[in-house]
Amino acid sequence: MSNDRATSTPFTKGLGFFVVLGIALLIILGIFVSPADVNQGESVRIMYAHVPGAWLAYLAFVMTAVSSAAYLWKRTRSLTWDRIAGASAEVGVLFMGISLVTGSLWGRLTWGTYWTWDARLTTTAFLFVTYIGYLAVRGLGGTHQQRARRSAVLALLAVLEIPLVHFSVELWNTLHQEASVAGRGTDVEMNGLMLFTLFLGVVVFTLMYIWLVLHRQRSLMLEDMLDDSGLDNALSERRAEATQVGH
Amino acid sequence: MSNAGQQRFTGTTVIGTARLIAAKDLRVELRSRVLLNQVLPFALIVMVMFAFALDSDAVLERVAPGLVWLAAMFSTLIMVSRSFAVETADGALDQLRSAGVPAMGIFIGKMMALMAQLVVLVTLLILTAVVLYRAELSWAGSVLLVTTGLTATCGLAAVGTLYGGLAAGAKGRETLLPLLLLPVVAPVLIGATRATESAFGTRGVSTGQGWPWLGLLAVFAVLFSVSGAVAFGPLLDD
Amino acid sequence: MSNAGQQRFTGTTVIGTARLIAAKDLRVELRSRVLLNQVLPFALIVMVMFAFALDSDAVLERVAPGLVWLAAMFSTLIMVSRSFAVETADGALDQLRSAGVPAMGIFIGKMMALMAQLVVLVTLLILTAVVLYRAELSWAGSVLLVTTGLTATCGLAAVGTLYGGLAAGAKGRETLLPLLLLPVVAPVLIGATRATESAFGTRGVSTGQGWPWLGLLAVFAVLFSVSGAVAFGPLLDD
Amino acid sequence: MSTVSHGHDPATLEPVVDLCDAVAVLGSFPALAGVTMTVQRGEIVLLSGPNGAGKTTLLRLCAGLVALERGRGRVLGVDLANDRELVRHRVGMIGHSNGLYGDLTVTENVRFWGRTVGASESEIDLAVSRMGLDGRLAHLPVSRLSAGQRRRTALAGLVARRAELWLLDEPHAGLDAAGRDELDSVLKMAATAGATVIVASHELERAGKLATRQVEVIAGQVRKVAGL
Amino acid sequence: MSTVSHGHDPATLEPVVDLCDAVAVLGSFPALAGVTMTVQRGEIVLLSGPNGAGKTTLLRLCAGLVALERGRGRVLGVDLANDRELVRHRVGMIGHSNGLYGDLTVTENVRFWGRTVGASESEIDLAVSRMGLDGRLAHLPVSRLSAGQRRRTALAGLVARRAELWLLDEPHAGLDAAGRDELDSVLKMAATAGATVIVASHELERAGKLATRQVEVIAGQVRKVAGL
Ligand code: HEM
Ligand SMILES: Nc1ncnc2c1ncn2[C@@H]1O[C@H](COP(=O)(O)OP(=O)(O)OP(=O)(O)O)[C@@H](O)[C@H]1O
Ligand SMILES: Nc1ncnc2c1ncn2[C@@H]1O[C@H](COP(=O)(O)OP(=O)(O)OP(=O)(O)O)[C@@H](O)[C@H]1O
Ligand SMILES: [Mg+2]
Ligand SMILES: [Mg+2]
Repeated sequence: MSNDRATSTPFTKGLGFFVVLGIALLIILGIFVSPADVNQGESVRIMYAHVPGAWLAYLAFVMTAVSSAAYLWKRTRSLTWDRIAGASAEVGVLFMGISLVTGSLWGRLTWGTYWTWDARLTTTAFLFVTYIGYLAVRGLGGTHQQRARRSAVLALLAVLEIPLVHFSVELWNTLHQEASVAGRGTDVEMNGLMLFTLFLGVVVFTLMYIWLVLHRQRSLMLEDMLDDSGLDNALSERRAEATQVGH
Repeated sequence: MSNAGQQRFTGTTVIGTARLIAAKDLRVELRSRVLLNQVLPFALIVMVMFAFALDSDAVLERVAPGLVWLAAMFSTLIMVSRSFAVETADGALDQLRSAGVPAMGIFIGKMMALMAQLVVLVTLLILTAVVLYRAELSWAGSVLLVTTGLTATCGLAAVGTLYGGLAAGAKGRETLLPLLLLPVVAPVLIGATRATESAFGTRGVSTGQGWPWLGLLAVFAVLFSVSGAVAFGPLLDD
Repeated sequence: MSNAGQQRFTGTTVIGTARLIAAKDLRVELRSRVLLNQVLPFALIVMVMFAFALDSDAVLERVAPGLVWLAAMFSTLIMVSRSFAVETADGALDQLRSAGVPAMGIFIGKMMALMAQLVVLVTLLILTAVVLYRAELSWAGSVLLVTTGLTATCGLAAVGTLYGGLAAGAKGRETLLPLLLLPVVAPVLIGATRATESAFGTRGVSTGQGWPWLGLLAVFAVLFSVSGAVAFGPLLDD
Repeated sequence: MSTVSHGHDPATLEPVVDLCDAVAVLGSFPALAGVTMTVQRGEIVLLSGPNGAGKTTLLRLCAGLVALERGRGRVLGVDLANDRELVRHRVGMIGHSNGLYGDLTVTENVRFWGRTVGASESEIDLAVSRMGLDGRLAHLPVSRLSAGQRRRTALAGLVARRAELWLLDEPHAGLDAAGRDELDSVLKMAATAGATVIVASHELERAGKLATRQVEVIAGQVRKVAGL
Repeated sequence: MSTVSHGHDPATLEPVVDLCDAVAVLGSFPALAGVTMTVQRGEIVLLSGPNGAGKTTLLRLCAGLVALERGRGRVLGVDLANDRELVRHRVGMIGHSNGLYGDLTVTENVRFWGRTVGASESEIDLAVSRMGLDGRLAHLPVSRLSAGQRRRTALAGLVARRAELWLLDEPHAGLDAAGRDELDSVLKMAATAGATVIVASHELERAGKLATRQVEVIAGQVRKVAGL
């Protein structure tokens, strides 16, 4: 029984090992090996956390939406999907937070300010808060089914904000002549090692995402199971109560 | 009474329900006059207060359209919470649900009633802005303005009703609703502001530049009207 | 039990009641975590949204302190309505009134609980602003900032509790409260903004120029604390 | 009220409520811990039992408002496990709260609830007078009524809905002697016309006179079943 | 509960409630149209009468919650026309709503209401167990209780307040048989210890057994007074 309570399996242990290894490698490559950027100098190294953070947050939120849809579809309805959705959203909020923090640090170094009221930044902040709202709705209480249904609907709506964040740059610039941000988009010239490091960052963040979601999903399941295995006990307790009253 | 058996099911259709609910909401509003006596003054105060906070004429001229929509948005917030407070005060929403009244009808009805009230409000706000800031409206500008007003209002009403229903049953709904609503309506705020700016010709923006923003508003309105109508049932259900 | 007769009246004193009510409110907050999970994100989004609506760096730098207090004000609004929703959900406020619990004690208790939560909120908002706008704080500036924060918070809590109680019994309270509160807190908004500006040194305002504004805030806080404590009884009574 | 025709095939004779070892969970608490019960068409069943026994939950389960966690359950031929939404518009339930709009008058409230199932104007008037609300009260806003008058309004709304299965949670509470008599006669007429009635109540003497059968709920289970 | 000492001078023997032609207006409706009634210390009075007669309003008048529009009224020696606030903390009233905080547990709610009059911890525990709420229920949040359990919690809060005059508006509604017995014994003990109890109720058999006297309210006036 006590083994069931752990959230790790041999697979997640192995995965955890690779994650730690990957982070170490990323730090080495990102900070010591990869070159400084022509325009941005050393500060470009922030990119290796910032960009994977944002992308993985997107992935996490899409995953939340997909599992929510799977939950809502009658044939695949299962609370497992709901827990995956919840776990994924939590990890997504974490990654989005990483991206926000690293982004504003980067902004301090390159633009001279932590925050500016650019469309990308603002929509990112909206996205972040939307998922905090999603988590708040998950925490409202009620039965598991209730929680699952409410939050699934919300997740399907919230995911629509991602294109808004992604295309905000163009949407905004086409109509509004704000100074466009240097280094934004694909016009950055990257050398091979930089590109590889970025790629590594994405891989490492992906592994980290899987690892975190697996753990979180399992611990959510244990919480639910506590309630459900609680159910058998509670049922027999409640039945016993009836016999007491009967006599 | 033999024909009553046939008649009975009219009320259970989506359209019938929507009409019933909208009529009820508007009647409650007519009795309590909350829009006129409370929301409208509130919206005006919001506009004036921000104007004060900015306190420089040059800035103000530029942000006037934004103020209209800011006020509209906050008014939506309080009107939605009022609209659902009426339903939950004595458990009527529960009762509707337990009577098997089609959720889609409830959504459409409440959204229509909210939209009707919002249209009145937004019209008055825009008129105020036109008068206060001596905006000059061309024909093309007026068309854009009216279309923008209707589309944005529709979007606000749809998303407000959807999240209002979600928060209605929850405890702490007073705080949950603004949290859910604000980040989602922000695009409406931006789109409507830009479209209004170009209708007014603020900052030398031409009218033509407003139409793409209207597209954004229309997408938003359609998206939330449809998904609201579909998702309202599952949201209310527990 | 003979000494119980003496003990009994401790709970009916103003201070005893205030402590009881404040403890109860904070316990409800601790259970529901509304401040952390809902109000705080809401306040942040309000800040971001306004900043975005203004959308020009030059303006923004100037109005950053204003954004802090704008967000604080809207948060006060929803926290007050939450605070009284807890009381009216099952008629507890009526019950308090009918139990002859001193209204002054209820006022002070609820105000204290609200203020405690607002202090947490405002602290976080100011820290955010400091980081975002690279405000550099001198010693004198910090002292001014802390004093401003406490005084303004006290004023917001006092006036919020007073009008919250007034609106609590009324129907349409969701819309009445904002209408009542907004115009009254406008001076707090302005005073706190100016004082914060001079603490931050925004627009080259010196720290010294902030203190008179603080005076205004203090007058406001004292005025509404005292009149709230006195008027709360008659207000609740109908 | 007199002619409630449900289009049932009388040959089927399936019980209106048919629960077998039904379990329902609130939060994580098994409010119903295995209920087995059948109710036939035209019966008036009294649910009794101590506070917290699960009477309200049992009524809500029959109304399709609470999920069936385990066991089997059919109401009006609808399977509760899969399509519990489908049963709702055929059931009329009145719970602890009245579901009234304070700004609308008594008649307007009753009309609203009647209209949700397309009741005609005359049916609505009939329902209002059945619960003794005609005259001065009919055009008063509900917010100005006394507790008992409000309860009567809610019951009139229920009457106007002419359901096939009536579920009433402590309907007598708050009603005066005349109101109780009116309610009882309404329920008896409904049962005679082919509806089925389940009443949860603590007023055993009163409800006992009305009911044809008593079912006692204890700790989430049905314990005693007594014919009356 | 056993020793409620009120510091009254027994020599005075003023009635606890003394109304003479009292008129009370709700909105513009004269809910009480001239009530004359006296209640002596230690009595348990049952208020009966049809819906809308004015029972709730009469109780609220005695509690100092409704203004006395005309006539004279004294409660516990306090003049209702001038200082009705002064009577409130000596009166314990329970109305149609319970006044509970859903996020707090049963004990926390009772403690809160007890503390408003400085009740000690042991008195609070006693009140909780008096209404049969000890054990599992005591530490459940009130939002998870059934209707009757919630009513019991509200009554326990009232018991913890040990008032001199108890005003109860349909206190039996929602309580099961055991709860009714518990409540009745609590009320009888309070009356024996020198408190005065007025109960509005439609359950005449039940409340009739408890009360020492019945007062019938009809259309805002006291009609019949019957010793029991
Ligand atoms: C708080 C500040 C910032 C935030 C919230 C932020 C947010 C984001 C987000 C959400 C993305 C993913 C975009 C997508 O693919 O849809 C992204 C990508 C990116 N960001 Fe940032 N960012 C910030 C600051 C910066 C700064 C200062 C720089 C560089 C000067 C920067 C450079 C990039 C680059 C190069 C990408 C990847 C390319 C792209 O898809 O646009 N970011 N950022
Ligand atoms: N949200 C909830 N979470 C957990 N338990 C709950 C919840 N709601 C009710 N319960 C429990 O479920 C049980 C059954 O409640 P129910 O309301 O069905 O009882 P009841 O028989 O109607 O009682 P009463 O006679 O008091 O109305 C109670 O013991 C109650 O404590
Ligand atoms: N706010 C109000 N405005 C006008 N009339 C009101 C208001 N509230 C109550 N009334 C009227 O006052 C009368 C007395 O109400 P009250 O609640 O005292 O009756 P009651 O005897 O307690 O009835 P019940 O047995 O139904 O509880 C009722 O006829 C009611 O219509
Ligand atoms: Mg019940
Ligand atoms: Mg009454």
